[in-house]
Amino acid sequence: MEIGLNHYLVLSTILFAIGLAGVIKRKNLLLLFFATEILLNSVNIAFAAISHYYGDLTGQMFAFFIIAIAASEVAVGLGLLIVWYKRHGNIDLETMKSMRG
Amino acid sequence: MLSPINVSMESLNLITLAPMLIPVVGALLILIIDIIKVGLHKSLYVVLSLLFLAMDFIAVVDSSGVFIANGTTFGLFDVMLIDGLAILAEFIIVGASMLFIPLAMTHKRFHEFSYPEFFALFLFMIAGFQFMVATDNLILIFVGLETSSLALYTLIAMHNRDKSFEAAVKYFTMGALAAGFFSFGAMVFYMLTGSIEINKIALVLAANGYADMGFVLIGVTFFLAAFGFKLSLIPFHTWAPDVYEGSSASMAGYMSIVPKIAAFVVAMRFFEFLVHSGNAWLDIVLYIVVVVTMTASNMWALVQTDVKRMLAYSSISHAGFVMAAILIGTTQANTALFLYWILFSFTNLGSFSMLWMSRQKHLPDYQSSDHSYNKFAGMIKTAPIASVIVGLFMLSLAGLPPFALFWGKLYMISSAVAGGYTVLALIMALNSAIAGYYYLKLIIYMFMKEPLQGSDSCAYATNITLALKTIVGIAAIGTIFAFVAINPLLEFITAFVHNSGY
Amino acid sequence: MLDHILSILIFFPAIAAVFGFMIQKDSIRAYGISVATIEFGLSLWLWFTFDGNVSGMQFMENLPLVPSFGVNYILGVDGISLFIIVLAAFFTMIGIASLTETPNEKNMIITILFLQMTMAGVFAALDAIVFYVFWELSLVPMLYIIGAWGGPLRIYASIKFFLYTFAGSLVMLVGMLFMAYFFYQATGTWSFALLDWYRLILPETLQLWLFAAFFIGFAIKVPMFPFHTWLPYAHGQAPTIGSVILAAILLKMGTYAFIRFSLPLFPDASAAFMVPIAVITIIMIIYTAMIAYAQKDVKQVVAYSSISHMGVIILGTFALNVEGITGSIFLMIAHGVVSGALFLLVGVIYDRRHTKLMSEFGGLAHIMPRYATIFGIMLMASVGMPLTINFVGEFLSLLGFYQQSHILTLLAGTAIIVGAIYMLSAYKKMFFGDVTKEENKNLPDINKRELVALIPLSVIAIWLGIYPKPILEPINNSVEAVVRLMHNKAQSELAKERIPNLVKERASVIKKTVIEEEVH
Amino acid sequence: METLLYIALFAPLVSSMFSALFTTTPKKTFVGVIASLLIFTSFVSTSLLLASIVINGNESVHVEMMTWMATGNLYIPFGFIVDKVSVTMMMVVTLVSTIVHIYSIGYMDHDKSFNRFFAWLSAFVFSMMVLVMSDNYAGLFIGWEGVGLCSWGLIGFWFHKESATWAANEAFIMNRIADLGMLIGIFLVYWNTGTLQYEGAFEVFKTLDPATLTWIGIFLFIGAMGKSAQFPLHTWLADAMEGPTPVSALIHAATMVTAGVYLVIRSNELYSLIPNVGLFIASLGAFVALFAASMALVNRDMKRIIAYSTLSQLGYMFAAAGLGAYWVALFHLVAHAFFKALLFLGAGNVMHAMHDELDPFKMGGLKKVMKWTWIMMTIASLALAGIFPFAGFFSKDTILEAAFAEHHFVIYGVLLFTAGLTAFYSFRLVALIFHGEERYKIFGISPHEAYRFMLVAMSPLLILAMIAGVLQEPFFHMIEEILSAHEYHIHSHTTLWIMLVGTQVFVALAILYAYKKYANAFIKVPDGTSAIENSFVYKFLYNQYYIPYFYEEYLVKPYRELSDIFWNKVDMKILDASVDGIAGIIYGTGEKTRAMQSGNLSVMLRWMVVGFVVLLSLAVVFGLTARYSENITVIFSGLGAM
Repeated sequence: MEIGLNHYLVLSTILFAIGLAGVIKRKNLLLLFFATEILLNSVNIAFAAISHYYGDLTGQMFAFFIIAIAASEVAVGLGLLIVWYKRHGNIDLETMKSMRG
Repeated sequence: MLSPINVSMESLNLITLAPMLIPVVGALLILIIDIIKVGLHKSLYVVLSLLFLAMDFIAVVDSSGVFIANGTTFGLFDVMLIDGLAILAEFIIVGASMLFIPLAMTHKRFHEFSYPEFFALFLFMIAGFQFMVATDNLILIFVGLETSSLALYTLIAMHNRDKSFEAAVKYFTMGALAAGFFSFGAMVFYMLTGSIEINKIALVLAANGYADMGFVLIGVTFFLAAFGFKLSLIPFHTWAPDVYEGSSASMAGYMSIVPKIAAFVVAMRFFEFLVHSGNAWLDIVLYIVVVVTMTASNMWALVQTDVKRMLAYSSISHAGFVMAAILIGTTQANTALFLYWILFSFTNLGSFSMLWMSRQKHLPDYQSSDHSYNKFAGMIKTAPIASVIVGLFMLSLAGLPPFALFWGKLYMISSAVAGGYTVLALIMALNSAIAGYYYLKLIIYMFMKEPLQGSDSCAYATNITLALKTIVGIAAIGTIFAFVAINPLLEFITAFVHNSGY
Repeated sequence: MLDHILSILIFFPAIAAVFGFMIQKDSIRAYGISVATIEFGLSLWLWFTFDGNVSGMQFMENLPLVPSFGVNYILGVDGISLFIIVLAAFFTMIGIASLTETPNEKNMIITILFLQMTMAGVFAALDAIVFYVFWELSLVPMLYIIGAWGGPLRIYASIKFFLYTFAGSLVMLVGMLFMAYFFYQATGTWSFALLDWYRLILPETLQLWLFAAFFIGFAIKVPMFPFHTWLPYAHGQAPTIGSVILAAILLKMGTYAFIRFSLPLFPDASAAFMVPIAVITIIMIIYTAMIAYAQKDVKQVVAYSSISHMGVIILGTFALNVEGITGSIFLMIAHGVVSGALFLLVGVIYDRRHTKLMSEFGGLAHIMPRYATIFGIMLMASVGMPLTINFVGEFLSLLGFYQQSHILTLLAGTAIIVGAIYMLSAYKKMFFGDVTKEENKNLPDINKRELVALIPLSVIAIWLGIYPKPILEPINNSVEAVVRLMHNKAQSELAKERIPNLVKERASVIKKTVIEEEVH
Repeated sequence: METLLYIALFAPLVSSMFSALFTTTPKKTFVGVIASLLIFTSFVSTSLLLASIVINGNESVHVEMMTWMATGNLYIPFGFIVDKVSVTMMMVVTLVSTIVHIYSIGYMDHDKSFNRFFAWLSAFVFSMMVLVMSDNYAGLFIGWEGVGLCSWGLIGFWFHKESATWAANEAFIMNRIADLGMLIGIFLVYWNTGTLQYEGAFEVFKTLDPATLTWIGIFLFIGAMGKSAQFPLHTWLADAMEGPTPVSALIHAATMVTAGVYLVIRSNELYSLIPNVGLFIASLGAFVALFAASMALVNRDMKRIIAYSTLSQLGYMFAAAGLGAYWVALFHLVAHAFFKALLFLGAGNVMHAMHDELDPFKMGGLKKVMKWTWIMMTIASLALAGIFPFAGFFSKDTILEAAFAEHHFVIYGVLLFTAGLTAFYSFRLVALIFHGEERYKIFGISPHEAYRFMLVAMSPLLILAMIAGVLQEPFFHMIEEILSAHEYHIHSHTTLWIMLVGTQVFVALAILYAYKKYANAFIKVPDGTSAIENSFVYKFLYNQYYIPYFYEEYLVKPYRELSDIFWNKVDMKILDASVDGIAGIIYGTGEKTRAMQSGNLSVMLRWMVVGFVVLLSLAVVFGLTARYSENITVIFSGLGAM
């Protein structure tokens, strides 16, 4: 079976959906970050594939930028997570409810 | 064998990059100073930031000269872009930042300002916003967006309270999701057109007559979700009230203005050609989103007990109101957007600054939150001038003439009328009436209730310094005498917007 | 100076109010009185230099404000607005002069001075946006007056007052923007100038819609049935001075705007809506008069009576002929004087007894004969006794409308009956009978400070009833111009039939600008 | 001449204002004296005017003082005209007022509001003069409302009495109802003739179509009905007797109530064009004459009896005016003013003597202590009854003749019968008051005669009541030119004599019967037990045909209840509640939906995803629709839907 662009795109979409599901379901902050990483990386797959399909480097460039941004995001995110953990002793989303209404 | 790349400096057109480079340099400088000598007073960094922002502002003025002379200009491998929208947005961004940064000079000591990183991050954030607005390239937009957002998350967290961390985490998580949406949307359009430059996307799509409408709409949906988050459109707004509440009042005021104008400009660039493509779906969806955002957030603002949270919802409502300009899509509407936002910056920064002034370190017993309505009860008795000024900002926010925001509303509704959106115009008008209630509520607390026991005039002025007074004064004067500035502003903005082809 | 007298009239009190902040608390009253007196003097000067034989605008000022959007600071007065401006200045003066001891007197006086600015502004503005600015701005001082010095329900009342009128006027604003847009379509330039708009002839369907938009704003302000429910609260809770100015001047903004905007801009729509509006006014007249009769609180009686009288004013306006419109303008002034005086009178007794319930009084004529006399004069003026100021207005309004419809006028004419019923029964409850309450036995009669306000009002009420000519003549001239304009603009058969053609063609021929039915 | 006119007109105003200065001070006799003098001045000027008019023949004095209202085509001046009609009325007004003023100095002697009384009374005279002298309908309306106002002030003069203030308000409001008719009449006149001046309007009336004229006539007459207390607006007049007696004499007998008659006479050029309306007026007049007389038969309130008799006589006047006999009506008006004022003032004396007792059954035998009053009231009653040679004979008989001559025999019959009733109740009253046992002694009252000067003041009226008949001929000659009058001659002298004598005999019999029944010694104060008091007719008449009851139950009460419903139910519960409801809905929606902002990050993320998914599915649906739109169109058209 030939693996074409569509397969990559479907894979990407499925990964994105998984990421979304993770974002909805996860109550653990760390796992939530994983889910967002999946989201971003699913896009990377598609970009790489499309870039190859068009024979154009722009897509791959975009993918690199996404990777870089994802990395810095994780840095900031983990920083926040650590502070939160220090203060509250957990990283459960259910504890973040001091503001509402 | 790769051929050597020859790039002439002229074609790079570095002036397009200058406004972004200045704050970056400033940020680096601050970091270096901190490395060399720690523990310097915050006033140094405030002034330094101000200085770089002023230089930035001059650079923007300079590029506006370029724009006036040459029209829309590209630079740096056609990645950077100088057009009217970019310049106007940069004016707002830099101007509002200049009004914001002196708010750090509070009387009481706050945690975040003792870190020079705060100021460095702040300048990086501004650079990020400027990248966002001054480019056509989705990559650069994405980079600018993330640079600024990540900096912003950190700035919020630096307020160093439980609530600020919570706010930062919430903002960050949702921001990450939105980033996902953005990148996926960009991917869809890249797939459809093979390009990541908005004007080229538009060209390609127009050339094939929007053949794959379904896919275009899917891409639009992703972008809408991403911008919806940034612009706090319902139902992507949920972060806004909590983040506003969690961050300091001054930062909340800043957030209600600068990130949004950047997002508006991107949204304008992106949606404008789609709106004009005669696509009913986008019209309907935007219509619904605009109306729901305006109305629902007004309703939520009605029931708030904390002024800052009320202002958060009101900012959402204003964003919805302004989003209507993108729906209408005429030159007048786009002009109205900038006009509105400039006037809104003055008023909203002013009102948040007033809250900032009254921020206490510790809450007294009778007060449930930092800026609960109760706190302001009977303020006219103890602090007449301050209460008159707050009242002024509230009236302006409510759209009462002749204060600043009235003119924005006037022009915006007029553009709806002229664009044929009669019902929308009525909804916009009536929403102002609903909004009147919660702004009025604060006025009523201040002017018509008796003061609560134990409160004195100090409660409203704990943070007061000359710098803060100046900022509030500027905002107040801008609010009252806006009518003098409307005409030049209008002519200036119209020219810029019109010449950029929007 | 005469070239800018209107601006001076508008901004003098505002500037004085700003300076007022610097004045020591105990001296503010004298300051307020002197400022208001100067203001009133200025308004009198305006009146005396006003040429009553000219029908058009006088003392015009034109200053570009937002020229690219057609917003200009245009002022001017004609016979229609002149007297209301004078009246506003007058009421500000006597309002401050007769102000009783209030907490925060300084804030009160400064607020009233700001209010005076907005009142002068509304009636002098000839640009829709400038008009709107003052129109909305007038809400703020009033809000403060009701909310800060009012009765127990003051906050509810003030919010209701503000939001209700605010909501209505926003609809009106949309109407104005449409009007400006149509003007833009027709001529290619934006303009909010009223005199420009007068030249615009709109297709009838558009007129109907725009008329409706303006109507909502005006009707709430007037207030017309069924939008009137804010008024009893506002009056019931407001302090005396607030009620006085609200009834005397602020309500007139709505009726004035009908004549300034609705009639000349939309003659066809005015003619088409004449009958429905007349029906509303008849409901207003009878229904609110009956409610007034049922009241237990004397201030509410006067408040509802205001609505009832407003019905007659609107009816006169929609007579669409010179007699009716002149009458309605005159009645605006008359009602201003009379209802203002009545509210002052209610304030007099409220100050003494801190209640407004009529059941608490009774037999006051024994104890306070002077008070009873002045109240009686104003009562008779209110029920439209000939040779009092109200009669002239009511007579002309009804007379004017009679040309349009016999039956409706007959029904509206019941105003003179139902008005007598509630007023006399209220008077009877308060002043007649024996003194039953111990507290009432030693009430002091009306004092000098109160007389300062009441005597001039009584004199005016009778003087203008006997000799209305100095006011009626300038009004008449300006109204003739309006009617002529309306007739010239009218397109539909109905409008041509209902708006009389004045034979005396004096005004310059109006440049007609017709725009197409299809707008978009 | 003009000066005289102004003096006649404004002397009462000056008097009123002068007295008004002293309203809050204690009683000052000089106020009454000066007021009386000023009114007398007015009387003298009027007399001079009359003299000059009579001497100069046709001349009338017409002045235009100043503009009142002028707008559009409307022009209303303060214009005054003294012609033969108005000068007659002016004479009556000023003469009776002078007498009443002087009389009141004595009558109100002990009242602490003495000064206020004169202020009101003189104001009334002024209003009445305006009404009479005005040369246009608007001016007439000024006076019309002015007298209403003064009537209000004077009926409610003793405002501590609930009944007095109630009666005052009733009178005012009832008159207002009629005034609305009048106002509409005025509007009709204006829009049809373009002017409100009598002269101009009358000119145009001739060219108008009868339907319009009929409407004008009807509406103006409605005004007249209120002021002259014609059925069904009559109830206020009897209640108006709550006022001081001089007021009743002046306002509610001699002058104000005749304003309606005056209006019809003044507008004779209108009414002569519309005989149908005239006939209606005459019929109503005849009906009211009988109707009021019947109520007077059984009433037990001295003043009310006289009030009903006034009402009845007004009916006569309207009957005459309606039949076109304007001069007869006017003459009866004049004569009636004299004897009725006399009667009232006499009653005032009795009241004073009896300490405000009004029930004649509680009096009796007063002629011994009040000889002069007795004589005056007897003569006034004779005049009222129409006994030769007193004033009433000439005026009332002429009305009967007119009715007969015009072949309106039903009206004639009714009026004739009423004449008998009139005689009966008048002398029932006289008999009960002045003859028979001295029943008042049971109540421990010691009556006394009135002040001498009061009696002297009344004497001109006495004389006029006796001799006014002599004036009939000169009056006729004076008035005939202006009122297009013609004498009513019954063609056959026999018929005439039979009528005259028959009427006299009929009336005389009625008087005798009254004396026989009520002047005897067996009259007791009725206690509600006698058979006649329990008869239906008696109760029916005594309760004024239950009309006041009907008004109270079916008009006043429903009005009050409806007002309450409008306020509490409609205004508060519906209108206001719906406004608050809208606000409440908006607020409530906010309150309910704020749960969306739960503060839980997971939920917030879900909201974002949900929003995104909804948008996405919409996009997909739309995209598919767009792609397959052609197919869909085909399918729909197949279904016949598009």
